[in-house]
Order: sequence, then structure tokens, then C-alpha cells
Amino acid sequence: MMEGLLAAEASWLNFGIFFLLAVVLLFVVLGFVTYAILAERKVMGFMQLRYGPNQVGGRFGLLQTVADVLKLLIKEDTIPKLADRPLFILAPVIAFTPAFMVLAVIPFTDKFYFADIGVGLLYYIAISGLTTIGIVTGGWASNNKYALMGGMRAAAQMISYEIPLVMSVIGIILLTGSLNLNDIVEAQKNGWFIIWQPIAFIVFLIAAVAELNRVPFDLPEAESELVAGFHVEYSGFRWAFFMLAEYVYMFAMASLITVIFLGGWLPLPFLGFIPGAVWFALKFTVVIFILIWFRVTFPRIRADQLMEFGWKVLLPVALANIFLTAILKELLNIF
Amino acid sequence: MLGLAKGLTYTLKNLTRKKLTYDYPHEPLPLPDRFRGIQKFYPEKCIVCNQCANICPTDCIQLTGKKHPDPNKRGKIIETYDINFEICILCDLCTEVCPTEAVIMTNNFELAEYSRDELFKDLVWLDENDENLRKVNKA
Amino acid sequence: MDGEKDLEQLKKEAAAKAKAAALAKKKEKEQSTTEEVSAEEEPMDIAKQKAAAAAKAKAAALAKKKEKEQTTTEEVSAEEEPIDIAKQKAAAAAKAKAAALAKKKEKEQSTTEEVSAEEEPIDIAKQKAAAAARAKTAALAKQSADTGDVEKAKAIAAAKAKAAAAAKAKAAAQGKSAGGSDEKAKAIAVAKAKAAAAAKAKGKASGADSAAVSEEEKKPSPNQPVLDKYIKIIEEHLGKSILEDSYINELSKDVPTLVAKPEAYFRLAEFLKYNEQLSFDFLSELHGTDFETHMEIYTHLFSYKNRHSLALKVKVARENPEIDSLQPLWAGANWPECEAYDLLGIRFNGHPDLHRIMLGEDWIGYPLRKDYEPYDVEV
Amino acid sequence: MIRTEEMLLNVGPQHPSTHGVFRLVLKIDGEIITEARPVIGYLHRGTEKLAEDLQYTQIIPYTDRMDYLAAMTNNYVLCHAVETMMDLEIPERAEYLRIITMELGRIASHLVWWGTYLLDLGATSPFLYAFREREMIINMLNEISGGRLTFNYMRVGGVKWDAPEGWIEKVREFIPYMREQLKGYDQLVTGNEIFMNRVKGVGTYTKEDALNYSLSGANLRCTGIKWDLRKEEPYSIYDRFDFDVCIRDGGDAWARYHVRLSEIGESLKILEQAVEQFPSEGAVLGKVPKVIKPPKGEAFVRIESPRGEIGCYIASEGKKEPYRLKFRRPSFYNLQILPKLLVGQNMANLIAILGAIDIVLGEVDG
Repeated sequence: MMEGLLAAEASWLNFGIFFLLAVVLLFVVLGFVTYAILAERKVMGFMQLRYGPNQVGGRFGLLQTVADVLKLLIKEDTIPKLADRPLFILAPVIAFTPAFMVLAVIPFTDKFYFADIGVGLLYYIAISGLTTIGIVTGGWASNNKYALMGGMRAAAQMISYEIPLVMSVIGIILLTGSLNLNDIVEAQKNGWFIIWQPIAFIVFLIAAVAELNRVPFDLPEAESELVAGFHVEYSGFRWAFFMLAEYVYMFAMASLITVIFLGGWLPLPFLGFIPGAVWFALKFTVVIFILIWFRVTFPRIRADQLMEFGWKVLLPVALANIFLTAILKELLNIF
Repeated sequence: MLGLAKGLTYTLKNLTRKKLTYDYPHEPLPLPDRFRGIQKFYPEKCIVCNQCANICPTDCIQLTGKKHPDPNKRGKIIETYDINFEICILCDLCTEVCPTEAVIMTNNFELAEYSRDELFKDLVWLDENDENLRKVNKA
Repeated sequence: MDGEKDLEQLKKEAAAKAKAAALAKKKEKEQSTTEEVSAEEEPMDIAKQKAAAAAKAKAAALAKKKEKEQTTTEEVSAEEEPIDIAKQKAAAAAKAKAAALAKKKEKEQSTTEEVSAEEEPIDIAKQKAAAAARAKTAALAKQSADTGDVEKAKAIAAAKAKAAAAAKAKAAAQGKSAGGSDEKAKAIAVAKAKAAAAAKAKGKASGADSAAVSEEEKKPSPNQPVLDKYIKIIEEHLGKSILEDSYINELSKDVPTLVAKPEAYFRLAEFLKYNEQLSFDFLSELHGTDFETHMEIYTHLFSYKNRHSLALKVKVARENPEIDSLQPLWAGANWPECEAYDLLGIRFNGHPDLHRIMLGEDWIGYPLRKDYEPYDVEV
Repeated sequence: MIRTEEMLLNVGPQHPSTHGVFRLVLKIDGEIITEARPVIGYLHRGTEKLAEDLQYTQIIPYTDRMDYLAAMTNNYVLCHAVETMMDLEIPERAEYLRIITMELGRIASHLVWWGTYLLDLGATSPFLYAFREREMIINMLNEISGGRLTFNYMRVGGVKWDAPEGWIEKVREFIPYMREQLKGYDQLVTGNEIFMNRVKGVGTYTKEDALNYSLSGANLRCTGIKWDLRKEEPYSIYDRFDFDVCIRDGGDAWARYHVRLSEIGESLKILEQAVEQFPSEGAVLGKVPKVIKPPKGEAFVRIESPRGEIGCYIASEGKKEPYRLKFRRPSFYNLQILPKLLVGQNMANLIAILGAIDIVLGEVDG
């Protein structure tokens, strides 16, 4: 169905359908964010010997996040007197928009995707890089020293880790010969890339966590050091946008890992009767769980060590992986 | 890397362990008998010896006595007895010195009020505060 | 009882006056002082006509104090008991007890009430005039603490206690001269009693008048050789005139204590730190105290090499207190000196960053000084 | 040409990692600290001034509020000072109860430190694991004293309450349990590479510096100086127990971490022996005059609190109130070295260094 729509002529009807689908996806994503936050709090709680939210919405706290969001919406919107007003207002939007834009290229199943562009992977990485601007803008516009430091940390971190992130997937691109995410999934019929490219997977996972600003790479908002980092002056709805961007990115990044390393919607052998969407959801959940699990366990890395690690360890490893892949591809010629 | 993996196994193991939190406002906290909570006062036991007011480190107890109404009986009886819970630190010294156990501790500790004035508890309030009384008051 | 009452009536005027004085005093800080002293002096007061008897009683009391006061009921009453016997005077005994009981009750607001409450049973006891049974009665009476109907006697007794308190307070403040509000005859006895009390309180000081006491206390401390050694080294290098005093502080785990002369304070401290044999490399504590006649800096030093402690003290003038800073020697003296500056107003010369560390620069006055009056903008 | 300028940054008084109301005025160049000036006094309550109008028994609740994480040692230091002056005999059973409660308090205090330090470094879970064990200790102390933090348990001449029925058994059962948990802590944190990178070589100072700056407790022992007042100047009945003084050589946050963790183990050793030797009966309050009046004179005693040397100076005029009361508060002395350690470090290390000193602001500000 998607293929047909994408191939069809541009028309108002088509636009309408896509617009509608985008809105649906937005709500799906918002729904995901709602329950991802809840899941995170629940898992963290359980690992920390407590129950997590259990008051609002039954004993599982199903409506906790909804209540939180409502609270954020009706909260007083404060803008510091000495803040750079236009930028301060603009920053959350700049941060959030790319997060939603990148979802367009993710193929959730072989039938359900929004765009099938040849350079899908490149698109994802290019667009996601824009969020940094939003964060730096927010940090700068707040006219707060902690925010500024958080913003600078974010810029440094995200730029440094984008490079190993891209480098690590080059091996996969070499193997598949395509940047199209659908093609990458199709190429994993013989085995997921986590098996063929384990080094790339590890580098990608680490770089992805860093890109997401999650523990142990949560320096931009390092609570114990910078209080709240770049969003220290934000409150209410604007703050919610930063939060939303963060979790939408988590959604996107988990999807991307699923797609390029875990074989997307492809089933495990002999379990083909289970639909692709379920497989995708399962793999996706595992990735999310791992991200949360990291958050529960690890302390935060230090800023200078983070940069050192990115440039001196991850990047050379990723480069080595490219060479190794190239050599293997030439010698074994498996693909 | 090994250290990280060890840490991950530790947290994963705890995922299924018994949870330790209290369901506090819904279930009362289990407190030992000796717990020092808001005082309960027995006006009939008080002999107006003033020892509690004297020992109080923050001077939060104020009391007055009057002559015994029965002319055949000597001594005094209590007239007013106030504890100011804005400054009371629940140190237990008043119950420690009280010769007749007229003031004892309870296990109640919820003192939140909307106004500071309400923290000023008088004889009647302290007399009515008669739940969860401490059983053993002297060492 | 009659005897006492007569005495009281005669004194009525003086007592009233004294009461006013006592009240005025109360407003000041010396509340506790008044109470204290009065309690101890009260019996002596009565003993004025019999100075000799009092002295005897004192000796007995001292002897008793040397033993451990096993009876927890009332240490003071226990002390006074021998006086009772010595005097064999019922009225005096009753008073002594009243004073002792009054002392037990510390807080001032209720003093009148309290004293009277205790007085009443003693009146009864007086009538009986049995010295031995008295203590028991008093204890029992305390438990039940029934209030009095003998209003008059009560009031008088209270007034009297106050008069004595006032007298004693003044005596304490002035040092040796007796309070002016009381009769002359009393004054002498008071002064004497005070001196005796002071001696008693010191207890272990070698200058005690009774021979038995001083003999018992002369046991040398295990740290005496250490102190001697320190003094020898110090005198060898810095000369004899650097120390004002040196002794073993037996109350404080026998720590050798040196009192430096203010002008030589820094030199001595420097020597203590850098001398090979002493090398006190650790400053454990530094603080100041306001002793009303002077300020004092107390420093507790420790040598990790020799595993030995030393207390170093120096007296500073109370007006415009200034002393050399130890911060250049021990960096750890930095904040404690700031604290002493903040709370006592002692200035440390040579301190790199002397500031009011706790209260802030805009605080008025030095709270730990004994004459501190809180300054409040709002009032 | 890029123009750079130094930035003045106020860390605190309200900041998640200052452990209370503590303020640091930093001059920073980017994230590098060029100058640091601590500002304290936000929690100054004038305990020493208040004490001048209070009887000794009345001061005990105030000591609870200084180092509120290990109030038992604070209680003890005051009682010990008065007892030293009055030369009082303490009943055996009371001594044991004091030791047991103090050591439990020491473990609880170190647990809080462990949890909050990791929280400062960004790991959230250790805090909750540490509080699981601490809660058990607090419950035990609550059972014996009636308070969870402000115990007001010790009295001049002994302790207020005897141990309730079965309490000693609870302590006995707690010891092996805690040993087991300690292993878990090592598993979770000690071997963690990220953690090691955060603390190794951070906030290093030498033996000489440590002595010069009057550091004590774990902050001193981490430089290799074997000094523990429990061992070297035994007070109470510490000379009856067999335990080691934990030292490390590094002088950095990593060494301090190890000293504190192994001190938990040593405290468990003491507890084990104390519970074993605990006298089956006896008084818990010695023969003490009803009105406590130390003789005229002065005394200074010091004991080992979880944070270092806590001392109490009393100048007495022979009255029931002290003429002057002064506490040597270890956190106050330990914090002095902070500006020296911070120069040249970055913001992330600031937290690691400050946390490793282990301060309690109630104690710093008196």
C-alpha cells in the first residue's frame, strides 16, 4: 500500500493521506513516549527495589505520564528576564522537529513505512544532527551559566559521536551496497548484521547512547554537576518539548538499531508465522530495555574522558572495522 | 568491560527481588514502641512540678497550675498546658523527668498543618491525643 | 520554726530590698549564677554567728565530697548534712534543705512557686526537729509535692532565698567583697563561705586549705615527665621567659598544657612544629573562649611522630583582642581562626583571609562574648 | 582573535551535589576552575552559644543535629567529655550498647556516603541499595532509642534505654547479611571502569598536606597515615576489640572510597565481637549525681566519628551549664582543603572531589 502511495502522482489527496498518516504516527509516537517514560520509571524502580509509579491509573500507574504532561501543560510558562526571548522560544522547536522528521525513513515492516529514499541512513544521520543546534540555542538563550555549559557540552559530545556513529555503519553499507534502510533489512535474510558486524554494533550502540544523551553519557544535563544542564531555565510546556525530543529520539534510535543490526521485521528461523510487526516490536523493546538498563547501572563519564573515548577509541575502532569489512568482503565474497 | 558487565548482572538480579518500599499513607508505618512522637498529656496525673518545662531544651512547654479545688487536698492541679510544636524537637526529655508519667510519648508523628498557629497544641488537644500510646516510658 | 520566723520578720525590710535587687539581676544573664551561689551559700549565711562552726562544717563537707557521692538523691543536701549536725540547729537545717531543693529547680520563672512548694513540707519537718528523719521527709515531700497552705511562711521563705541569692550574686561578681544589700555581719561570713566554696570547687588544686585534700591529690600524672621534657627543650632554645604557665590538665586526660605569653605565641608555636624532638605537625583544634577577664585561645596540637598531644593556650586582652595567626604554620588553622574572629572578635595578625565565616560580614556583635546583646533590626 | 574571559559561577547554596546548603564561588575558564572560594554558614545554628544556657543533658539533643548522619558519635563525644571531667564509672552493659550503636551509626553513615557519592557521579541505583541496608540499621536504632536520626540516646554516665528484647539478636543477624551486601556493592561499583576513571587520581594530596590541613578520618587514612583514635587513643572499651585500621596510599578519591568501604567491614568485626561479649545483665546508667556539674576547669576530648576526629571542649565553672562548649567538627576542618584541590580541575571533578571529602553541612556550620 505504501509503495503504491509513494509512487503515485503528487496530489492533494495524496498529501491529505500522508498528512493524516503523519498525524497518526505522531500520536503513536506520543503514545510510545508516554509509555516509554512509564516503562523507564517502572524498570528503574524495580531494579532499585521499589515499585515506581503506582498511584495514578491503577496499580501500574498507567496514567502517571499523562498526569505529568497535563501538569506541564498547565504550568506557568516562565522566560527569564535576561534571556534571549526569540531564541529561547525557538530552541525547543528546533530540537523537537528533526526528532520527528527522522521517523519518516524508518521502515517498521516491509509494508509500513513513510518514505523509501535511497539515502535513508544518510538522511537520518544528517537530520538528527540538527537537534544539537536546538540544544545549543536553548543553552545560550537561557542566559544561564549552567545552561551554557550544558549546551557546549552537548555540542561537543554530539558532534564527536556522530563520526564514529557514521563510521560504524559504513561496514554495513559496504556489505549491502545501499543506504536504503529497506534494502539493509532485506540484506539481513542470511543473518543479522549483529552477527556479521559485532564490532560495528558495539561502536554504534555506544555512539547511539551518547547521541541520545543518556546515562552514562548524559553530560549535557548532568544533574549533579550542572543542575539540569541546557534546559535549566525551561519549564512547563517548553521543557516538555525537550523531554519529548529526547524520547522521540530514543524511539527513533531504537528503531534504527533494530533495522540495521537486528534484522528489522525479519523473524527468527522457524518462527516466520509471527507477523513482522510483532518481531519489530519485540526487538525494539529489547533495545529500549538495554538503554534503560544502562541508565540504572552506570555512573556518568567525565567530559574530557568522553571526548578522549570518542576520538581515541571509538573512531579508530570504527575505521579498523571498515578496513576489516572491506578485506573480508573481498576475500570471502559472501555478499 | 568486565566491571560494567558485573554491574549489569547485579542490577538485573535485583529486578525480581522483593521490593522494600512502604505503602506509607495507605498503611501506617511500623514503628517501635519507643518511638518518640507527639506527646499525650494526662491532666489528672500532673502535679504541676514544672520539671518538664524546666528540662525542655527549646522551652516549648508552658504550663500553669492552680490550687486544688478540694480544700482537704494539698498540692496543685494543672490549669493550662501548652506545647509549641513549632519548636518542639521531640527529644523525650519531658517524659523522662516526669515523676508521674503525666506526659508520655505516642507513636503519632504527623504534624503537618496549614498554619503555624495550629502547631500550638493545648491541654485539651494533648489530652485527646490518645492513640498509639507508648507502653514503656521509663528505662 | 518560731525562731526562724522571728528572724525573718526582723529582716523583712532588707529582704524586700534584696528581692528587688535579685529581680534586677535576673534580667541580666547571671540568672544561673545567682541561683547556684545562693544555694551553696545559704547555710553559710545562717552560720554567720558561728564562723568557727561553719569552718568545721566546711571541712566535713570537703571530706565528704572527696568520696564519691553515692547518693543520687541530692548531692547538695548530702553535703550540707554535716553542717546540720555540727550546728544542731533545726531552723538552719530546714533552710539548708530549702536551699538545696531550690537549687534543684533550675529555671527562674517558676522559682517563687517552686521554692514555696518545697518549703512547706520542710516547715513540718522543722517542727519535728529530727535531723535524721528530715532528709527522708524532704525526699518524700518532693515526690508528692503538695502545695502549701501556710502562705505567709512560704512567701517569707521565698523572699529570703532571693535576698540571699542577690547577695551571693553580687559577691560572686565582685570577687571578694560581700554583697551590700545584706547586713554587715552576714557579709563577712558570705565572703568566707565564698572563698571556701571556690576552693571546694577547685577541689584538686594544690592550694586547698585542708591538708588531707592536698595530700590525696598530689599523685603525679603519668604525663608529668613528658611535660618536663617539653619545657626543658623549649627553655633550652627559646629561653625561660616564653611561657606564662605550664601544667598537666588532669580533667582532660592528663594533657600537658602550655600557656604562652602573647608576644611569644607565634614563636613558640613555630618551634613546636619545626623542632625535631617536638614536631607537632597536626593541629587538632583551635578555638577561643571569653573568660570575661581575658580571652583565651586554646589549641590542641598533636605529633604523629611522637604520638603525643599538647594543649597550647594563650591569653589575649579582652579589649581589642589581637594575636598572631597560626595559619602560616598549620593551614588547618585557617577556618577555626575565622570562626574565632567571627564569634569572638579576636583578630589574627598574618591571617591571609580573615572573614566572618559563619555569620556574614554584616552581623553586628560577637555572639560568643559573654556580654553579647543580640542586635535585631526589626525591633 | 578569540576573546575569552573568566566566568564567575556560584555553585550552591542550592545545588544537588553540595549535600546541603553550601556555596562555592568558582572562577572558571571554560570548564576549568581557576579559583574556588567556599562560603559556609548557611546552617549555622549557634549550638555552642545555645549550650551555654543549657544543662548538659539538654545539650545532648542538640548534638544530634550536628552530624545528623552519625548522631550517636556526637552524643557520645559530649557525654565522654563530661564523664572525663567528672571521672565517672560507666557500667559495662552501657559501654557495650554505646559501642554497638556507634558502630551501627558508622556503617549507616558510610552507606549514605557511598550512595550519595555514586549519585553525584551519576549512578542512581547504588543510593537505593545503600539505603536498603541503612534503613535496617535505622530501624534498629529506632527500636533502641526511639528516634531514626536524632537519637538522643546517650546520657552522662550511660545510656537512656536498655536494649529491647531480641535486639542484640537482630544486630547479630545483620552482620552476615551486611557482609553479603558489601560483596554486591563491590560487584556493582568497585570494578566499574567508568567509576574508576572518575575517581582514580582525582583530588590527590600528600601526607604532609593532609596533616597540614588538619584532615582526619578517612581523609587522613587515605594518604597512608595509620591513625584511628579508636585504636591509638582507645576510649570507651575499644581496646577490647580486634580490628584493623584501614589505610590506602593513593591520597585520591579512589583511596578514600576504599578506606570507607573497608571501614564498614571493620565496624562489622567490632560489632561481631561486641555482640558476642555483650553482658547478659547489668545497669545501663551509672551512678551519676542528679545534677551534673563537672568540676571547675577545662577538658578537650576527641573520638573517631565516621567523618574523622570529633572533639568536645568544655570549660566548666563547676555549674550545671557549661561556661563554654566547643565542638571540633571534623567536616569543618576537612573541608578546608577543598579550594586547594579544586584549582585546575573541571566541573565534573569538582563533584567527585567534594563528594569524596564526605561533609555534612550540619556539622560544618555548627
